[in-house]
Amino acid sequence: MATEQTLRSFGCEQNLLSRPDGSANFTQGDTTVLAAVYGPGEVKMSEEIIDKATLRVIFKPKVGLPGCAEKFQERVLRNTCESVVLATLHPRSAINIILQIIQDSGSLLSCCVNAACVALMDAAVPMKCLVSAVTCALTEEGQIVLDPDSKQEKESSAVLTFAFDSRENNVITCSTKGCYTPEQYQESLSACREASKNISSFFRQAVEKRMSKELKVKT
Amino acid sequence: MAADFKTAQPVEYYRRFLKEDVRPDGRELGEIRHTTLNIGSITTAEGSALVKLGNTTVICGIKAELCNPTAEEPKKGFVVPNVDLPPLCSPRFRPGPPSEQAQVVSQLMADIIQNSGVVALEDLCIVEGKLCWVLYCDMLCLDYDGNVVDTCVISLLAALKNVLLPEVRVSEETGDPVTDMEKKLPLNIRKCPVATTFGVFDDHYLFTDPTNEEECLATGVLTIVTTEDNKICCMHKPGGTPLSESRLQDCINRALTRAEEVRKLIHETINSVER
Amino acid sequence: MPGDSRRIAGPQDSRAPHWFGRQQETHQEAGGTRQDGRGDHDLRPVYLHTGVVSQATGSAYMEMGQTKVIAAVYGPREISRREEFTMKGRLCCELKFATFSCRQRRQHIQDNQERDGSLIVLQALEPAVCLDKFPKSQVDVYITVLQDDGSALAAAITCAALGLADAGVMMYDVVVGCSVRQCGEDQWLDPSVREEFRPEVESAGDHGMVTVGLLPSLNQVSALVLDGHLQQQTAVQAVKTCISGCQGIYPILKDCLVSSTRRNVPSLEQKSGQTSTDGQNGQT
Amino acid sequence: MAAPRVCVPGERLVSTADCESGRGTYVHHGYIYSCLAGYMHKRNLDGKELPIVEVIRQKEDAVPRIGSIVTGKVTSVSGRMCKCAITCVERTTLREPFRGLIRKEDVRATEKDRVEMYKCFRPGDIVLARVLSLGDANCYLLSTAENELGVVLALSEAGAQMVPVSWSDMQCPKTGSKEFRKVAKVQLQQE
Amino acid sequence: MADSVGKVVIPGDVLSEFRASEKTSKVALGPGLRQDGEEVLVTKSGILRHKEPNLYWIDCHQRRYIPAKGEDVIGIVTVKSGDVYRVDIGATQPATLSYLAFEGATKRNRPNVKVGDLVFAKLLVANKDMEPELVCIDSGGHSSGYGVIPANGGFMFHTSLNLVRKMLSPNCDILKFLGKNVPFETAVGVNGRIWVKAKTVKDTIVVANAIASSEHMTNAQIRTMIRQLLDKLSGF
Amino acid sequence: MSSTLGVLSDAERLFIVHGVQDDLRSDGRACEDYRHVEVETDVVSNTSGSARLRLGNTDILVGVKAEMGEPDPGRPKEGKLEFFVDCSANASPEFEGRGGEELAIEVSNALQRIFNSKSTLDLTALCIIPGGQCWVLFVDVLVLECGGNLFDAVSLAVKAALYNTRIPTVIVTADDEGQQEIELSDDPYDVKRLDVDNVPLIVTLSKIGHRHVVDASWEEELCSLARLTVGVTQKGTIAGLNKEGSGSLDPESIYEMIESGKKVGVVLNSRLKEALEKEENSKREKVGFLG
Repeated sequence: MATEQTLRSFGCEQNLLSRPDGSANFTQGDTTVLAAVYGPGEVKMSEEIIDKATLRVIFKPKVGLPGCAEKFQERVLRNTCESVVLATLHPRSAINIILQIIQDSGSLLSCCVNAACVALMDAAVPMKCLVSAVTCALTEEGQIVLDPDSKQEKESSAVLTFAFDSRENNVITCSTKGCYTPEQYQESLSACREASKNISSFFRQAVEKRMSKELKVKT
Repeated sequence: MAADFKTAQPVEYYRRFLKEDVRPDGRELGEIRHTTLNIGSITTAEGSALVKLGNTTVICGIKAELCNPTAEEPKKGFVVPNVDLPPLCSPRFRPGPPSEQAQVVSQLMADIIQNSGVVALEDLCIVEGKLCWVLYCDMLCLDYDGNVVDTCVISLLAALKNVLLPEVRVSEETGDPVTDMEKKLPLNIRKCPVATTFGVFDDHYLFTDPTNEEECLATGVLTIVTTEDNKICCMHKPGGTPLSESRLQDCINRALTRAEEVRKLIHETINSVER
Repeated sequence: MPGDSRRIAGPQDSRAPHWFGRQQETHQEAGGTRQDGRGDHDLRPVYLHTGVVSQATGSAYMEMGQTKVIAAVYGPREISRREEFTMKGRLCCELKFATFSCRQRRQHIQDNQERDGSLIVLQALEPAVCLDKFPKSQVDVYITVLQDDGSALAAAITCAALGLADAGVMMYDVVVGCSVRQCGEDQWLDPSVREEFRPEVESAGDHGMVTVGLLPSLNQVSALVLDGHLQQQTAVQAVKTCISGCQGIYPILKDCLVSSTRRNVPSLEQKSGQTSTDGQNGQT
Repeated sequence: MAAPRVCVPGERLVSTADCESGRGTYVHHGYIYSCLAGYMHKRNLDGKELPIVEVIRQKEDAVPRIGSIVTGKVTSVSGRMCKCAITCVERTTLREPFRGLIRKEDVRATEKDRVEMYKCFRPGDIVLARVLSLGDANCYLLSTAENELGVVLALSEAGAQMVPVSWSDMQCPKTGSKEFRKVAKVQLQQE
Repeated sequence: MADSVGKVVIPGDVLSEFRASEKTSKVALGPGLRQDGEEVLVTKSGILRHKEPNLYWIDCHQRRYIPAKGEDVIGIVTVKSGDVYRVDIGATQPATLSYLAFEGATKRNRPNVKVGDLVFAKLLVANKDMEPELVCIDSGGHSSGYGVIPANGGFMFHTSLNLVRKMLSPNCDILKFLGKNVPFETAVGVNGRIWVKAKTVKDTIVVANAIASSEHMTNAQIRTMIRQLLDKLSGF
Repeated sequence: MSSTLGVLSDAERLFIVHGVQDDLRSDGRACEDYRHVEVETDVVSNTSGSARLRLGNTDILVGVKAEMGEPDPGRPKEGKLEFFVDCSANASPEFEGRGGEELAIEVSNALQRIFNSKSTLDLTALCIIPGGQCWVLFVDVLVLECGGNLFDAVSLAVKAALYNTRIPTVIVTADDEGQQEIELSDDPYDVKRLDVDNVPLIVTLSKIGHRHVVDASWEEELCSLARLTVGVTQKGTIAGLNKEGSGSLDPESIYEMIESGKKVGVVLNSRLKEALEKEENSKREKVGFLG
């Protein structure tokens, strides 16, 4: 089966907000998500966990009130972050991640994951490893389209999103729409995994860019 | 002081069992709790089903009402699934608006209905742009002992298969709908989605159909919904322990076999009711 | 449900099909035998079972004819609302009708009838519970009507009391509920939904519905509700009928409790070796 | 013995002339009634001429009472006190925890003013304690000022279960490093 | 490990073959590094740093202060409760500061500390399980510079955590050099808070700005920057 | 009613209980005596009907507003009654926050109960166009001060207000397309009144010791664990019963309570009627009765 092996051009900016402890702006094609991280900070009594930090994700859609669908996304994103953040290092504290959708033109979920990951790095929240996400769409002909835009998503028979850990490239998160065969699933999975490697290496470049000043200065 | 040990160190307690490849409730890792089904017990609902998966109990009642379709989709009716996790079913839920958990499961149900196409919304249309059915599918959890998702899906499917809608026609003179409560027609069920949920413990052990305790201790969960044509209509892994392709494939295969069993059970139960 | 972002929203408004039904719904008319062929003072078959909710401290399920009620009891647990220290425990009740429990679909949020019912059940149970046995903590009783085929309130009271007993909450007595529908001359015990008092379809003269909660062995009435208009004598008579109805249900409840106690047998030796620190005896 | 009698709440058991009211029963108009659904059980206490009648069942509502020994998990430690979640009362495991509180002065019997909380408890420790009083609206007051009371189970920084080496410190079997705790003297009947 | 010193590392990177010094075989891991079985795991993105004999840590742009035992911090007194003050030091929880943790303080004569005061204090207790505890005395019971910072004329400002670290590192001479030209007092809190007080308000501002802008400069650059500032100043 | 209202020393409690035992209450009344009641109607100008009632220290203000609305699909030929009860915090400190709300709910439920019947008030009279338009009576109850026996006082005030209520008559005309139009008559005196003869009053009987009292003061309410509210019409029919409080009652005493509830209720009804009519004829400010 043929695969469109190209991701849309993606980029990110770190530390563009002054109030949060960390922030990042991640773009994939026209899809843009602004992520801000606060914490580890003070936690509400009711949400306190005695042996680890409480992670919260607030998913702000571009328009409209958040409903069940948003809560659902928040849960997916929160668990995804929880599985890479070393929450036990900051017990009884709160780490809040706010994801503001600037523009949604396809592959939103993966863009959110990537934005959150960069923002967490920027806030220097301790992490086991990084997480990088890729979305792909299955066309009616069964062709795999990586990082689809909203048009391609609409025309497709199924849309699959995967998030991988940066160490063994195993599947941390998987969320799908539509129907597909197990074979198609595996093919999409390996296609996305390959693509995810580009993203993790991009993360490193992003940090190098951010650290460029220090790299020059040798105190 | 076994009880004490369990409360003091649940994880350690659990490990000791898994070392022997058995779970505290005596199940093997791949074993699914006994599933019982009771269809059509609520006569005030157009369709209903009560499902017990071990202790976990969910009752799904479907009320059908008449309404106008939307301008965007004049040919389509509505299916409105809502999962209720009341304080009755577990100490972890408090009175008040739906918990996050409830909202998430409700949304998952909505996705499964949409992705699987269990009911074609066009089938619910009576008069294009004028009149259509709305099916309120309320899944009420009566006992929350883990894996509420699988239980909800079964109850939903069984209840949908049980639905009988009164015949409706629109009278020429008034243009108002007229229902014949005596003549009842079944709903056309296009697909039979069945969910199977797996839990991961200690980033290593993989077990099916987690109980409440197991869900609390699990380092990750994975839900796979498949239809009778061996397609996947939902693969939901919200974070947790990273899994390799091979393990995922293993889960998919298990899900497919489990789904067959459940469809058989529903089929048999319905026949036994009719007889 | 409009304006509720925490649930999957449906269309703006929708009507139950029976509004457009050709044939009107039928009610039990005054005079004549009852639809299910019962005698005026007969109870419907009652089914009781305990321990139906594994997560709860205690629970019970009840069927009276087609009426189905489930109750779960939690606690004694910490008082949820911030309150001042009390040496007496608190009892909380919440009565809910499942959305599909009635002919007309019910809403998710608590309505007036449910609020009223919760209060009646609470006041029916309070006299029976030894509140002084669990200082500064509370016992929560959650009751859900799965199907209302009449006398749901009465069933709720009985079911809740059984749940409390199953939870091992100390009680002076159990509570049994029973209803009577007065319709003209006729007095129907344990009415079905078709026989129930509905103001919009009511006959002249005496009409109304009485629900009584009884502590059977202490012979005390802990709940008494009348909706409708009755002559004094009829009212008194109706209450008497309810009480006899309660007395009729009591043995069934008792058997259920005894057998359920036998089911989870405690080995007395191990138990009687139980610490004596909390061995203070309950004076009233 | 004969098959024990099963009774339900409100059931009249015996006259107060023949028995004394024990657990699970109450007295009303000269008779002893049952508060519980359970087994009626008479036992003679030495020094009492009348036998005590009790009603016993498996599921019983367990709430911390003054003097009872409770098991708790430390949730937070500050300079002045230590909060914990009570998980067991005597031997009955609670379905939901109650909040407990150990004040600095109730940690040990001697040298109360020299107590340093973080050298006695760490979050996550399992402690045995005695209920001093019902405390305030949201916390029970607990004490560990007895040899048998204090930390019974604790994990080291390395995450290994530590072994007590003295009344005041425990040792990590993994790293061999010692940590301070208010250690409870191990009781032998525990497994 | 040696080869990646001075280079950028990101969470998930695994470091091996340490160059532990001869004296001690054990390696000390600073912020951003965790021992994970045999190997060392990177948990924060930044530049790997090494200090003889055996200290490794990661330099990163962290804003949030994580308290560490023995560090000097500047805090703001927020509450008086019982026999302690609550002090905000920009960490997850407020720190406590006992009445008795001041020089010469006794149950009778309590130090004069008001809500809203700035205090320069040392962290006595700081670990993830406990609320941080401050003292304003050294081990000898003397206030060696610690205590309430007088409110008159001084100015406290926030900077990035690693600027503070840099200032405190022995081979950074911004304070020395500034001091030569503009006399001023200062208190540097590792929690990214710096307090300065010079003769005039103007001088104070100059000093503050000089420090704030010195983050990414070499000592040489700093010197020139300061000279320029002073020239401008004398120009008026 | 939530018995958290204030506290009572055991001495006081004992005194009151013993007093009731020998039919002598702390304010000199016998067990079935009512306190002095003052009623005044037409006290709020911009309402269709209103009444102010004082019973001992209990002070109630009720306003009735008639507005047009749609009938319930279930009862197309009837108008609607809506009750809103407000226990303002200045009526009693305990009403602050939830305490007030809960009590308010109890009161409005009690009102719902006694009005929840065709023969109470002829709601068909409120119908304008069957299934289309009808009058909706919004009954706002404001508890100004609570000195015990709230339910009775409220029911008295509500009945008085309904008696005082005047609804403008409407003419429904159908134009040629069969479209119905509603015209309000502009003559302020062209109004119709409600027939309140069958509107029941609530008589609350509080069990104290082994006896029961009517019209309990709040001190007495503190001494009673169980109360029975009895709805009684002019003719003496029992229109609604409800046991309240955390106590229980033995059947015999219930029968007695219903008995005496009826006795008192009938008298109360007729006295109220007299008073209202008297007030209407002679525009005297206040009319005391049962005093």
